[in-house]
Amino acid sequence: MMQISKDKFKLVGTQLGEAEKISKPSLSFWKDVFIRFRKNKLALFGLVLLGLLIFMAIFGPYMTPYDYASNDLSNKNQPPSSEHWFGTDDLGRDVFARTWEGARISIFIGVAAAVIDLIIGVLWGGIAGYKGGRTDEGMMRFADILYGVPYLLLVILLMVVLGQGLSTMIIAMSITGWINMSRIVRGQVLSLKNQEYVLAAKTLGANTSRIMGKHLIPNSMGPILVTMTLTIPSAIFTEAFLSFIGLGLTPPIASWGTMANDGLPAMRYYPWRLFFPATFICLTIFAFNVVGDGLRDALDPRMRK
Amino acid sequence: MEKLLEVKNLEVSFQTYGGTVKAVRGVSFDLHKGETLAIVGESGSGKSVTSQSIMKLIPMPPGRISGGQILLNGEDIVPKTEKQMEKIRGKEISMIFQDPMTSLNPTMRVGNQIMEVLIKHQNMTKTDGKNRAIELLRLVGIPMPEKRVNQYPHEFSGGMRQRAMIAIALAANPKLLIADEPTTALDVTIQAQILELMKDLQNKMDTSIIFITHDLGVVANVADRVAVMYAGQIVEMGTVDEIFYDPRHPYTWGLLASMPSLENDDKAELAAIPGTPPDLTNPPKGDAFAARNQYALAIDFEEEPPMFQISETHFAKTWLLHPDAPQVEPPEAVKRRMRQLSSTFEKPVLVKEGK
Amino acid sequence: MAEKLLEIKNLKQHFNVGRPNMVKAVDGITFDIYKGETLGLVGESGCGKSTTGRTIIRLYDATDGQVLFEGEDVHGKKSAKELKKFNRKMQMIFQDPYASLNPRMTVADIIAEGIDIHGLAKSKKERMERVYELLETVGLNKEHANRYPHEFSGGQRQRIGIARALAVDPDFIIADEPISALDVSIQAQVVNLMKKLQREKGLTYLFIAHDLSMVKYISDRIGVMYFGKLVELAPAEDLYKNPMHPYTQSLLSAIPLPDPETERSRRRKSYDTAVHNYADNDKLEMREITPGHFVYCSEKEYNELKAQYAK
Amino acid sequence: ACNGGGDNANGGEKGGDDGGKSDVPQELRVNINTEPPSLNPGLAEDSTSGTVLRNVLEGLTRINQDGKPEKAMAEDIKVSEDGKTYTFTIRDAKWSNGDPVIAQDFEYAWKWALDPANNSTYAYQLYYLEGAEAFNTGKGEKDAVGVKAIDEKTLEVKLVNPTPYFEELTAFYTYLPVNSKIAEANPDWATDAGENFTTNGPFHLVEWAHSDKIVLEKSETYWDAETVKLDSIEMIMINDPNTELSMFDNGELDWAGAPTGALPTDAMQALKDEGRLVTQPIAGIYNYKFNTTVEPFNNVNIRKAFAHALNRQELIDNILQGEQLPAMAIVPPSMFEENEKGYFPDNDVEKAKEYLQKGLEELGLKDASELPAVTLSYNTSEAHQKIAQAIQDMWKQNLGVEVTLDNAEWNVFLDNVNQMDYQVARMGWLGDFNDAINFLEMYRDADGGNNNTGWESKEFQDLLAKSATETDPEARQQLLKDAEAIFMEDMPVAPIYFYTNNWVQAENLKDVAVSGLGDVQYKWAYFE
Amino acid sequence: MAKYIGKRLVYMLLSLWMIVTATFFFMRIAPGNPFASEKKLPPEIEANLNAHFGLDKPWYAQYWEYLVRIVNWDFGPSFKYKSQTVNDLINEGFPVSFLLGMEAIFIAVAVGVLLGIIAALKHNRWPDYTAMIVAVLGISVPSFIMASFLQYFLAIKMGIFPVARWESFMHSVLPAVALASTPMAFIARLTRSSMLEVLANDYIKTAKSKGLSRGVITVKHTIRNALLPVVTYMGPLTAGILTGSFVIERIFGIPGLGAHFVTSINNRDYTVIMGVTVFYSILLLVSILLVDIAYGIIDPRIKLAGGKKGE
Ligand SMILES: Nc1ncnc2c1ncn2[C@@H]1O[C@H](COP(=O)(O)OP(=O)(O)OP(=O)(O)O)[C@@H](O)[C@H]1O
Ligand SMILES: Nc1ncnc2c1ncn2[C@@H]1O[C@H](COP(=O)(O)OP(=O)(O)OP(=O)(O)O)[C@@H](O)[C@H]1O
Ligand SMILES: [Mg+2]
Ligand SMILES: [Mg+2]
Repeated sequence: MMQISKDKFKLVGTQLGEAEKISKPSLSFWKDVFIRFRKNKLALFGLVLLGLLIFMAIFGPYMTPYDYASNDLSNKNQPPSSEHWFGTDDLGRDVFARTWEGARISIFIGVAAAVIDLIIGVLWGGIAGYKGGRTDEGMMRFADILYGVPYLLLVILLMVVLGQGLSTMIIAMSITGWINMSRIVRGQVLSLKNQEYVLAAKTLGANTSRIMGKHLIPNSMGPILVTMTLTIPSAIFTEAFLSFIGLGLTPPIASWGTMANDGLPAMRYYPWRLFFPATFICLTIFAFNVVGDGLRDALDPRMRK
Repeated sequence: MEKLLEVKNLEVSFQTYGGTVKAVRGVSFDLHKGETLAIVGESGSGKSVTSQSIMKLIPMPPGRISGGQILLNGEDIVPKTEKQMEKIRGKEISMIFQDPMTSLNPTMRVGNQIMEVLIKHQNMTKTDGKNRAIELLRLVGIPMPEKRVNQYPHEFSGGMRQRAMIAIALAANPKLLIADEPTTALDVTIQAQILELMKDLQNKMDTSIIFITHDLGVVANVADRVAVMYAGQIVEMGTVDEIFYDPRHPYTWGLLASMPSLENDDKAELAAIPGTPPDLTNPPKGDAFAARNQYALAIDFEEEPPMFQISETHFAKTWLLHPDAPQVEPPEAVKRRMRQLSSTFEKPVLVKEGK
Repeated sequence: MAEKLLEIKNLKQHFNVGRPNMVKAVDGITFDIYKGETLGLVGESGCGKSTTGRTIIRLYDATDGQVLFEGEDVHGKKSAKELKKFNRKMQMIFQDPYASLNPRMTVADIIAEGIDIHGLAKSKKERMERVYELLETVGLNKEHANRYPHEFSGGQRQRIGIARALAVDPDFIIADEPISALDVSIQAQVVNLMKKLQREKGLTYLFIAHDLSMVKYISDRIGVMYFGKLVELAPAEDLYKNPMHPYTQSLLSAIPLPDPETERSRRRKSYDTAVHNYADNDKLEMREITPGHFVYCSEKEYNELKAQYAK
Repeated sequence: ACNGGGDNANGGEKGGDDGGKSDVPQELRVNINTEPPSLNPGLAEDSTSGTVLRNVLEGLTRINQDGKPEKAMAEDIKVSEDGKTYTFTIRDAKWSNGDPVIAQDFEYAWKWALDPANNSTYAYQLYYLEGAEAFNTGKGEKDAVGVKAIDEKTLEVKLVNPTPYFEELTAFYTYLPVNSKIAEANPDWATDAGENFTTNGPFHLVEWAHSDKIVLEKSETYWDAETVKLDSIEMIMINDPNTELSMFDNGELDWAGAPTGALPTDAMQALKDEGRLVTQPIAGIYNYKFNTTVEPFNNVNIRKAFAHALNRQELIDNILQGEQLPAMAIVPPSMFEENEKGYFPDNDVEKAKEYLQKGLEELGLKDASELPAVTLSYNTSEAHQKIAQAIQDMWKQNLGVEVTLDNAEWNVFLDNVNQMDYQVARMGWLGDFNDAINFLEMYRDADGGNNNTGWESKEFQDLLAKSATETDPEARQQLLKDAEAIFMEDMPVAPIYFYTNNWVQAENLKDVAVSGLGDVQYKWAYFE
Repeated sequence: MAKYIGKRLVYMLLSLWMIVTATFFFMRIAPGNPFASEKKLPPEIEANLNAHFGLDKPWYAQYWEYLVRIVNWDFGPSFKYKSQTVNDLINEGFPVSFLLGMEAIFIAVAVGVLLGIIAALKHNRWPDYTAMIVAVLGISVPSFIMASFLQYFLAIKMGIFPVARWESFMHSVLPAVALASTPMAFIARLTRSSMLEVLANDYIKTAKSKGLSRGVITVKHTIRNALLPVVTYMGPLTAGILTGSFVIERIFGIPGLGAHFVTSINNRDYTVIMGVTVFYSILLLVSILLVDIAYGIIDPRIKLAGGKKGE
């Protein structure tokens, strides 16, 4: 048996300071989110990618002497070269300049539509789910009805009333876009509203808006974020579709969607006209998706181990 | 008595974002045929991980059995593959989980969930399986089993669900039944019924049981022997009488003292164990319990205590049993229940060096 | 006896009224709670204990009956202001320490929620001071304020829940199984804390649980519920020594004790409603058998019990 | 017919390459783009329906391979002195069910189309007949309409004015006959293929799968069946130019592009380089109308400046790529040969600037930047959009005028144009028959249905009125030319280009006749 | 159950009526009319036409007429396609769209669920990453690009499939795949996340403890429970896919119903707009109802009557 000095066997009792301590340092919320986010390599990559895309959307158009809207018919359909990095389109416009000009529109439309969907969808679904009963029934039936009315008709009316333009476009996008979000939020709220922490807030006298804002919505963040990242591509494509049938943006404004639409028939002859916008759409959506997933995890304090 | 199970120096860890959680840190015990071993200890002390390791049910990754052996009938199951384990699970060893609400598949009829085991391990046909399932439900005391086999779990009450779980666990006549807090979610009257039922079945089938709980009342009721766990280690082990009437480890004292007594009108403050259990990602140096231990010795903060043997069957892992340690008085509530047991050695014997 | 803080009169709470799956969760119960006492409420799972508690605090609108708090009807029509006042006086501690704290709020925000709602702090600083004070009261420290609930153990969480309830200085706290989800060594911590707070602040508790030994320890009087009905109500000691209703007897006989010898010899009594042999015209109600000891029974049973315990 | 935007064609299934000479399968597969809205000649109003009808029904005349009317159902045609009465003798011909083709079939068909109860939108094509307009607009009697079957073989037609192109008109689809016996018994005879759909043309209608395909087969009862070599024609409906060309390249179609379908513009260059592209001018014009009632286009010099500042050839070479003709006149060169050159030179920037200067002065403005905001409207189509973008750029470069584009959905666009709620708007016009009047008439009255410019000129009106009664073709031609000159002087419309048809066809496919109006006939077609 | 469905049917009729009403008025407010063309009609003819199609009547009369038509399931003649009634249009177009849609749904569900399962079972390993990259591609490549790519590479370059048209099974493969790609990606993501959730459930551990093999556990215990979110998503999707896609039909020259949704509006073909809207809405409402019923079948805890999850 190992020899141990006797004084080690002195009774010292509890050392509680130790016991109640939590070994991890305390961090501010956002710092903590950032640390968790950083651990997710894929999400980090997505963020960097998104940063690059946004950087290019802001500065890309200035990196080339060409203007996205000026025609140069004699130089139409040029393949990528040192002159025109991404080639030119059928009006001889520089695809590089147009791609980044288009990035502004597409990313803006995607994000704006997602944000509007978020606001309306969260409010609508949140209220429906929280109030329940007849209110819920009525609000959800309204969503069904909106789903049933021909979308194009709504858009045409909107264009007539508001005139063509970016803001009309975004409204057109959100007119039914929020429905999906509201369904998701409603489902979440239904399952959360009887949680004990919500009841606790109620017994403290919290009103509906407080319960929604502080308890229900923050805890539905995961599915909300995922839905939002899926809204972005659908907004980008809806813009392309509406432009295609003539309800979208007026040229020469470029967007990735319209560029891809224009480039599609040229796929066999001038593939770069499709390749660049399509690739950047994919990259952007990929980036939003992985960032969204990363954010969902990072925003959840429970993931902090 | 024949040894059915022998766990030697088991170590299990989990890889998490925050680092490696050493959930089980060198646990050894054995189990005889027909015997009930209760494992007690507070939340997070590694009871479930230990028991699930025996069936290799811990999720891998992130979990890993990083050391030790688990001998079932003398055969080590640690190196076995998933395929080989499928033959052992349900047939040799089966398990009842803590929460009857979530441990049954909500979208599958109860009968089918029982029949699965029969079809897999006893090669029964569907009709035979169903008849046997009805029989099993009757055996665990569910009224009108013919009707109940076709119902879904949500149509059962909590107690009935737990009985159904027991029926599943017993379906293949296992040699070892692991019950992981099978009554924690139930109220006392139903808990008592379930405990009686398990004892009954054990008598009939001579099964060995590992019973995990943190309710000492339940332990007193069911166990032959008791292992007390703290922070991934067994800190005291002995027969029920030894643990209840001659506990030696200060954590065991704490547990016993913190329970109010029904007989007693004493409204003095309960002897709570202060503080919270240690973080197993980096377990404290020395005795993991030291910080919360009102009997902590200086050495507890430096050296892990070795295991001392108090009788043939009684072991405790505390420096207080060291010959140099001061004599301490256990709390009042414990002192009251202490009695001299005949089997106790004259002096505790050191059996294993601390690390 | 002391003055009545709360009077519950023939309270009923039925769910899904008018549908085939109607549940009479609480079916006409009557009792009083006195200032400064702890009333324990026990009964098997699903017998309506939580529903009783929640209906008292107005989380549900009562189907029928009255709850009088300091003589005022809790369920009567109230202005937002009156409601707020009432919300401050009555608070609740929940069963599940994991589900009762919003995982996305810091401990400080959780505890300060009541302070924010009722505007009890004039400045940010005052608010935080109050939070620190509450943390100390429940045995936690300042450092914990900026952390998230998941970083705490069950016992600590339950203490946070208690701090949240205390933040608005209530007179009356409903504790719905505050210890059932905790393990034994932690249970004692919470119970000790609750007792301490009661001593210091003169709080009144309705303590709901299904574990009789802990309830007996903390309560002055105990009510036993069975299927939405209160079947027995008596001072804690008295109830334990002289359980009169057969269901209470069965409940007591089922509590496992940490003593192997008594366990080996214990006989469990089971309860079967058939033992009452009630006739159709029997009038069932709470009747006082010995002073302060009420049992839900028929006239005939009353006489029998009376005879038995009259000594 | 009108021309909205790009269209395209679809194809058949078999990828039949030609083997020997004589045993080449005579099965043609073409794309007709869309479902024909109606195969009742009285109701048809679009080129797709026209394409099918022309090949299954035969009128009094037929436009031959040289683009001239030749006698078809009519064996003989007599015109009265004053050019107002036509007497047609019907040849011995049979409907596909064996019924003889009789004069009454024509009388019935024309009166049916004119009957207001039948809501034919193309009935005005028959307004050349006496009493037709009155009957159609509910002001006259059916019996007063100037068409009459004297007997089974003789059809007498009375016209309002001497109409030199009337013979040609009788080949148009609104003038096609219907089997009066069948049609009287079954008002819905034309809604599906089947025994009710009797034909007197080179082909039968054997299958009509709506929105999918139409199958024609050679008619054995056709009077000139000997000439017809194709055994069958499969007309599929595919509305995507890329798919159409892909199917052609894959051997699933024998023809891709105009007039029944369309070619993707991006493929034009490649097709031209490969030498596969066939181009043929047609009587049609693409122009930009000015709203002469609003600033600044109420000023003729401004209008002229805008019209002169266009580089039409560049537009054609780079965007349209279909060898279209630059239009500096309003009547296609197929009618007025000298219009190949037009009234002014293309891309005359100097002149444009002069006009602009003059116009600005007249408006009291210092420079172009003071012009009211100019919006160029067009309806949704890739081609219109590209042209608009190019022209927007030209006006900016050449005149320094910033123009905004306004793209609207077809119905909204038409609504705006009809209500004169525009400044500059794209419009196309395709001739229905081979006569200059077709391109001038619509500008007669400011509030006339298809004018839309708000422009009106007394002189112009007089000249047109005179031409209507002029029986001498030469003199009439001159009157119309003078009218055009007046129109061009005021320039309420900036002409841009004259249409061409572009297509690719299977190498061994011969003698598909595409007329100067862009009408296609398969009567003479064959595979060699 | 029958009562529940009955109640839902009443709601459906109500919703349908509101859709019809909204569509009717929106349609009439929208500028343009069915007879608009570059060559303007003489006013008398236009008046004649309006009278013929009843467009000269006051709006309430027209509205009533539409309602009567819908009730009789006779949508009247198409304004543009004079040889067909709207019923013809639907009767001919729908079977094609339906077949194509079913094929697409089958592909989307089969491949999507499979990818999701593989990803979940191999969580955080390469099959997971691969499956999710495929899913993100599916989401980020719109169907019109997908369609053209498939057409170009598989039909023109490799000649495996025909370029276009609707004739045989081989003809349907490319459009079905193009149509399926986006929903497939959605379903894959949904399945993955719900699979992961289900796999973390206790009853999966129970199943394992029975000694069941991985395959059996996946098939019998996991998929069914993981499919609930997929089923929810299937509601609106089914209606959308079964009624065809404008873009896909155009590119592949398929005579389906989808084109009418766009062209009828461009043509202001009022009767067709009304017909397809009613048809689509019924499909939509029915599929939402079916989803709710399917929910109850997949998850026995969900009581249709209450629509509330058990426990
Ligand atoms: N999958 C896992 N990943 C990471 N850590 C785990 C995992 N499972 C268990 N642990 C950790 O292992 C330790 C022991 O857990 P275990 O579940 O065995 O405790 P227990 O004694 O059964 O507690 P309880 O009484 O609450 O059931 C805990 O600290 C726990 O956090
Ligand atoms: N919102 C509700 N809708 C319908 N039934 C309910 C609702 N809440 C509770 N119940 C039912 O009311 C009865 C009483 O429930 P309650 O939660 O009050 O029991 P309890 O005594 O607190 O049980 P436990 O000990 O399990 O907490 C139960 O049968 C329960 O299913
Ligand atoms: Mg456990
Ligand atoms: Mg409860």
